[in-house]
Amino acid sequence: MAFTVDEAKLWLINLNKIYQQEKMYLSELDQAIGDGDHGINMARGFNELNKKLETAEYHTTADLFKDAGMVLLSKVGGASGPLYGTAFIKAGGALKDKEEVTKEELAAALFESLEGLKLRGKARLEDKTMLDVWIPAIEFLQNHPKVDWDEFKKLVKEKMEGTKKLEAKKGRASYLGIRSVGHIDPGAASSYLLFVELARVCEGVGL
Amino acid sequence: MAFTVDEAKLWLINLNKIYQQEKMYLSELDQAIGDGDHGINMARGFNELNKKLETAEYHTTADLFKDAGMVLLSKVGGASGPLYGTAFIKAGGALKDKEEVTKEELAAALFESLEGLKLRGKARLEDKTMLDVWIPAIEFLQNHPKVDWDEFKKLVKEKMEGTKKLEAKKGRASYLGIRSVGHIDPGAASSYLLFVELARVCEGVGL
Amino acid sequence: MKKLINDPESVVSEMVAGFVAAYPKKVKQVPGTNVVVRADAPVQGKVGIVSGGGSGHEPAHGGYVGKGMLDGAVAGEVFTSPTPDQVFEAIKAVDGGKGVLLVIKNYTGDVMNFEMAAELAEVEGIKVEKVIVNDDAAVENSTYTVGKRGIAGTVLVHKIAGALAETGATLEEVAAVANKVVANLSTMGMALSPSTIPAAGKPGFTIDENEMEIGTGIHGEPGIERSEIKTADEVADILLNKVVNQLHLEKNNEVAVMINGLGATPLMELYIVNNRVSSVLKEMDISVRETFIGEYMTSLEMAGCSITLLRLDQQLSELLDAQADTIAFKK
Amino acid sequence: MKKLINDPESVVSEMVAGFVAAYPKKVKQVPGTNVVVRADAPVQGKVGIVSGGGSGHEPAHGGYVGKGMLDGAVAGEVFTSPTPDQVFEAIKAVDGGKGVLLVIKNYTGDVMNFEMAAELAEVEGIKVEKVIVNDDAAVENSTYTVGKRGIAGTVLVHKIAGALAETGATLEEVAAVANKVVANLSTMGMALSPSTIPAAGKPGFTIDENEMEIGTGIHGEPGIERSEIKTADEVADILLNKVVNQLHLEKNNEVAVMINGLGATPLMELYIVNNRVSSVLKEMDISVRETFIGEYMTSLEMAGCSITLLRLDQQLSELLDAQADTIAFKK
Ligand SMILES: Nc1ncnc2c1ncn2[C@@H]1O[C@H](COP(=O)(O)OP(=O)(O)O)[C@@H](O)[C@H]1O
Ligand SMILES: Nc1ncnc2c1ncn2[C@@H]1O[C@H](COP(=O)(O)OP(=O)(O)O)[C@@H](O)[C@H]1O
Ligand SMILES: [Mg+2]
Ligand SMILES: [Mg+2]
Ligand SMILES: [Mg+2]
Ligand SMILES: [Mg+2]
Repeated sequence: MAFTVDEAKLWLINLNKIYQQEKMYLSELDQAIGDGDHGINMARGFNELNKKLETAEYHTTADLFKDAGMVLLSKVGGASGPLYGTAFIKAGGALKDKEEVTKEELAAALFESLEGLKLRGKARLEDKTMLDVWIPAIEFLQNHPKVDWDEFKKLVKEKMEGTKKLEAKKGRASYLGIRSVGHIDPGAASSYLLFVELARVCEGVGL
Repeated sequence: MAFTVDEAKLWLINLNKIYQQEKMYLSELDQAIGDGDHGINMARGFNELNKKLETAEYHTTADLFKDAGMVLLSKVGGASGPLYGTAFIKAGGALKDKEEVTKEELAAALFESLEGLKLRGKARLEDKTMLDVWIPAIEFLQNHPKVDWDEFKKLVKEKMEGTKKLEAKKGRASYLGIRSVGHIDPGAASSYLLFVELARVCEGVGL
Repeated sequence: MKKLINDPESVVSEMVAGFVAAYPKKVKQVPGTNVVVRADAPVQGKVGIVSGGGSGHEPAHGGYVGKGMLDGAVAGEVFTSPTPDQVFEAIKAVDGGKGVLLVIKNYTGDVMNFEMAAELAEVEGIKVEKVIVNDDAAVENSTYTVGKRGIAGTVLVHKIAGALAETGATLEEVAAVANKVVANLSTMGMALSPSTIPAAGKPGFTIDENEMEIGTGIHGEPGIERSEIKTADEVADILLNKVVNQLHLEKNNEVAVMINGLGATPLMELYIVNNRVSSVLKEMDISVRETFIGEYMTSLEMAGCSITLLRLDQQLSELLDAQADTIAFKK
Repeated sequence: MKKLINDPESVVSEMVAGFVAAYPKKVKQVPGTNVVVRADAPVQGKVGIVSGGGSGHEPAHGGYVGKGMLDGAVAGEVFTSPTPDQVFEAIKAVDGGKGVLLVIKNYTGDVMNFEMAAELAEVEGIKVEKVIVNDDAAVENSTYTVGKRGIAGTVLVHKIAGALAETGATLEEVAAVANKVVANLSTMGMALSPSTIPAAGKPGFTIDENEMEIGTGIHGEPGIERSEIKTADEVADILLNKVVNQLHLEKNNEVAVMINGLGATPLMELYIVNNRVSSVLKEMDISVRETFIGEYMTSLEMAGCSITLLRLDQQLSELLDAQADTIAFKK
């Protein structure tokens, strides 16, 4: 079984639904330790992406991801826009013109995304950012030849919740210093949602 | 028995206490149909007047009233400042250099005050202003050779309360039009307090 | 009540002191008063212009003292007309020998206090003229009432009368042009939230989360009517309509527009209101010479706005365009 | 949430449209974007200066577009950094051949989006320099964190860099003077009430009737610490102290002062704050060349203020004094 452009599309379309649903939740997380727009940003960006997906046709996941990255880059804004934009553009770049993507290739592509995120945002593990979900998620995918998606979902959930105890060092939440402790990082939460939905799609095709 | 400069002073000193006490009440009346400062204005003006009275010496009620008028004029502000200021200046002018003042002379002096108020404010009976207390009050004093002060107090109270049903034609309350109905006019209330206190002082000397 | 103040009793004197300390090259205080005049007052050979009123309308009126606008501004207590002695001090401080014009907003208190000051000045031999500004379209005019209030449009009276005074015009000419502005001026306001006089400690009125007041003035007072809260476009239409009708504006008229914030309304929202105003005026073929958007005449921290239109002719246009160099209004 | 808006989704585009409609002689919009540039952009032979950020800080940044300050301003969504494509459009629209300086407030989002735009511009052969403004004294600087935020002092970076750019200076020179301003600039803010992002519908934080937040930024976010509400003088002392220490100010230093309102705080209160600030600086023998009081960099309808000091030298003083003709800042 493989991850095709249809699966990629399904992932993003479902993600849009999820971000619309969780718009207020993500914004509330951001109100606690940021400026309160994260859910609004994600919902706006993915809504635009969804519109694009409704009309455009893609032959490769690479093209789809690159385009998705461009839309997110120009519609999300804030800190998360360049980050999620970069992530998809990098993944697209890594996949070249493959029509079907194996689990290893997908993991490798997402590793490139992570490298892009690190380069762009200069954050490190435990800075209380989306990286606190991304880093363990990608590690897990790369270290498990056969992925137990339930395990994976459990892991990202744990890591997302783990940001609660951290003091922020990057992003707006860092201005709060110690007062940032006790709240889930909004970007970690949106990344958690992204990985859970990826797991669902992969499960569906038995990846 | 007569109204001397001591009685005049007592009246104003007591009035200050009353306006300090009723500052919030008068301002609340003004919040309902005006801009909410009437009690603040009266309290500020009479407080200044009180300070002046504590140090200055007066030989005639005329001088006392003229000075009181000047202080009110320069410290009350708003619509009520020029009105109360004018009232006292005119009364002072009418009393000339008399040391003792009979009831007739006092009534005549306050009639001059009323004329001053009318000239300055151009309001008429039932415009929902302090005149709705002043006009019947002065009429009563002039028409009763021997004043029944209890009757007088009843009358001014009635007239003050009577402003409730009126629609304002002058002052800030007039901008509310029909919405001004149902509220006591703040200036009528402060004038009511002024006349009640006058009655008390006059009763005390058996005027 | 949450305010950055020290003592409700001293807000006006501290405000004036902090204002004068900020702009020593532009203004000076008449000692012992809450009167602020041009640093170079009195300007010889120029008609002096004095305005003022209660405080709480900042930048009015001190912000408009300077070349091309006011010579002096008198600050009363919060929302309380200044007293005659203070106005008289302002008149004396700005009289440069050509007389003084008093620009008075039409409130009983302001009119009486400024009138008494004018009487005092005349006794001292200073020529004084008065112009009463009554631009508030919310209030009906009637011979039995005090008539319409003066609100934000007053700033344009300062601007244009001030510009003419700079040219060396006579007191009569300056008064005449001020009256011409008043005759062509109309404003209508609304509020989303009330304001609180520091010494009162609580708001002038209360208003529900889903309500607004139409036809509010600038003294924290309730408006003419209350309605359900509406969109910016609907609000703009209501206010603009009233103002356009009041002025009997017609196709090809030229106007100046002022979208004035009452205190707490973000500029963002005023721009959104102007988006509607400018497109409606365009549809009506009314041309806009200049648009002013900002806080020109406030009501402490009231949320809301007013829309002012001034119909222009050749003379008014030229005077509107003339240079002005004040703290809050520069051209 | 009570706002004069039509639709939370379209506040920015309607705002930009209403803004441009108001000032057609001063600014123009880059079609299809929320970018506003000088009416005469690109100015040939002059370094272009572009700034911007999330919306909700009006008059920043569109209000500072004009002669002597910015060439272009990019408006993101409310409190959300603008995207690289929009910033890139601004760079292209203002490049007059001498390159473009980006003035960026130090937020992760702003930095990343402007950086990506700079990368795009360099690909197209446009020379770009960046200056990161981080004047917020409330935040500790550390190599492990993102460092201090950029807040109200940014306006003085626009002013001084803009003045130097007008003289025909090179991109490197303009960037250098901007960095010099940043090195001598410090701001500290506080809030009495929060602000509400239209699309969020409720305030960014809640705060009790008797509390205030010290060290707030300009994005409706909570501050660094919460305390009992204090008097204007006490607040001024806390903010000023922090800023004076941050800059290591000494006797006989000369500064520019900005008392910035965050949105809902009346000018009256800002003047009262300045009354304290000016007298404390006088006592410290620090001389004030110029004081700016008003709403320069707001946070929607947040109540509160910030105090900015900029230490001046000969060059900065001259550039501060130079002419500027923008909508919100005129000299
Ligand atoms: N330097 C960074 N590296 C990685 N992620 C970051 C960084 N800075 C911020 N983030 C993520 O972005 C999220 C905030 O995004 P968002 O609210 O959309 O942008 P903004 O902070 O500009 O308002 C944070 O919760 C965090 O997870
Ligand atoms: N033209 C007038 N003639 C007589 N009394 C008036 C007139 N206008 C106003 N008043 C009185 O003044 C009172 C309001 O005084 P105050 O609140 O101190 O002044 P302001 O209305 O300027 O705020 C009104 O309640 C009314 O009784
Ligand atoms: Mg955010
Ligand atoms: Mg009143
Ligand atoms: Mg009043
Ligand atoms: Mg943001």
